[in-house]
Amino acid sequence: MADILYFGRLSDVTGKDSEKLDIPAAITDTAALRRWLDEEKSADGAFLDKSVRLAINNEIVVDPHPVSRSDEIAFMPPVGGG
Amino acid sequence: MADILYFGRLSDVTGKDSEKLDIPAAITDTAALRRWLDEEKSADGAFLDKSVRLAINNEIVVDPHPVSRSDEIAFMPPVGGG
Amino acid sequence: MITITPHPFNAAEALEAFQKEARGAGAIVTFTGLVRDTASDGDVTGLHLQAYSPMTERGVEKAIAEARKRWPVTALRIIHRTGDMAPFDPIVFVAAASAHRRAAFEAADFLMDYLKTEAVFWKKELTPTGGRWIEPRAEDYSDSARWSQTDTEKA
Amino acid sequence: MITITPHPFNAAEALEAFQKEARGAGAIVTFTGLVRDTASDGDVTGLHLQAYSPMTERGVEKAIAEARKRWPVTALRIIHRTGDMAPFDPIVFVAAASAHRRAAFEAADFLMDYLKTEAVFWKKELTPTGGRWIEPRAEDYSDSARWSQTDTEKA
Repeated sequence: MADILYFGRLSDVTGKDSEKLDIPAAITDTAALRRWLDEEKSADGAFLDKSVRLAINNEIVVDPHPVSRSDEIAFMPPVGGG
Repeated sequence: MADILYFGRLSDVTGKDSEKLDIPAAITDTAALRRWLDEEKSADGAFLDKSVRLAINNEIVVDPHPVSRSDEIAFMPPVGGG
Repeated sequence: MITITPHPFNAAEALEAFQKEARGAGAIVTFTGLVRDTASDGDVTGLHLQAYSPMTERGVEKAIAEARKRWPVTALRIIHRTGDMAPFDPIVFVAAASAHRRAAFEAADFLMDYLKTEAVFWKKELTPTGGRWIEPRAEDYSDSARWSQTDTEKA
Repeated sequence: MITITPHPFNAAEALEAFQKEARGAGAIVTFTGLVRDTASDGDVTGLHLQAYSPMTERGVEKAIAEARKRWPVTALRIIHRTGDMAPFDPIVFVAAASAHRRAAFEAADFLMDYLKTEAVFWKKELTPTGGRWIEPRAEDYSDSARWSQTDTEKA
């Protein structure tokens, strides 16, 4: 199972901050993962938005990046604290 | 009697922060006052230094400015706090 | 030193402690960011802040190292809240100490620009009608760009 | 608000009080200036500070009015010591509050530049071999000149 984390507006879209998901074997990279999740969550493109970056195991990656079914995968809208 | 105030390095030159002085009747402006005090205090030019401004009754004045024998007269080297 | 915490903190206590840590410095600059009770479009009832550990901490550590490289600071301190906050609660505290004031001002300013635009946080303003995720303003990005412009000019 | 006082003050308490006064502001910047225990030429045993009332207060009031005119600050506070201080004692505390951070940073920075170069104070560093009157450094004057340059550029 992969740990999927939803930050910022994506936690509103999904109604949760994180979940464990069984990623289908056919999904092997981040670009495919975005498309799959956007459909699964009826997210209307929220997962496809280029301003949303992905981090795998706490490192930001550039699409398309390989995903494994045991990764921690975070969806990160534009950051900003303070 | 005039109230004479010595600030900054002039308080070291005179050994005091202020004093009441009977200014000679012949001293009618700030330029003459500087020369007279410099001599009185053996100040070796400290009162003549152009970086030392004068204030009369809490207002900065430009040499030569009339002085009266009942004024409060302050000798002000370059200022700076903080 | 960095603290990223879900617990409330007190800015005055933070300054008190920092002053001890920075003993001998001539200049201390602090920034405190607080939850406002109004936004451009109405009342704010609170703020919700997410971080992503340890990515958040790692980024802030790097920003602190960069500030130390750029300015002769003798101490730096960052406290940043996560979780739920009420209006008037402190969100962030940044302190910089140095012999002279310019370095302390610039290091604190630089760290705040980092925290506003690059630090790994997500911030939601809660309002009577729901809430709104706050992303950096154009002004935040241009403030932040000042520091890289300086690099280019110096290069 | 301005306090020019021969009595010790505590910067953390000043921030605590200012935070109450500035309630509703999103950003608070403070500057604390402290007596250092060393100077370029050796140990410092204390600091002696003279002011000239009411000229000193009048000047600081004008600087505060100028800061209010230039930036949308919601609260400003200046505390400045006079008399005799020991190493590590606070000399000056400046606080500025605003909705957003840039105004608070710039107003505090501006007020410190004023205090360093134009405010009517005289400052003597006491050393084991006597003492030395400290006049503004060239850097203080050039820092201070930044604000009038801005005027010219905007004009």
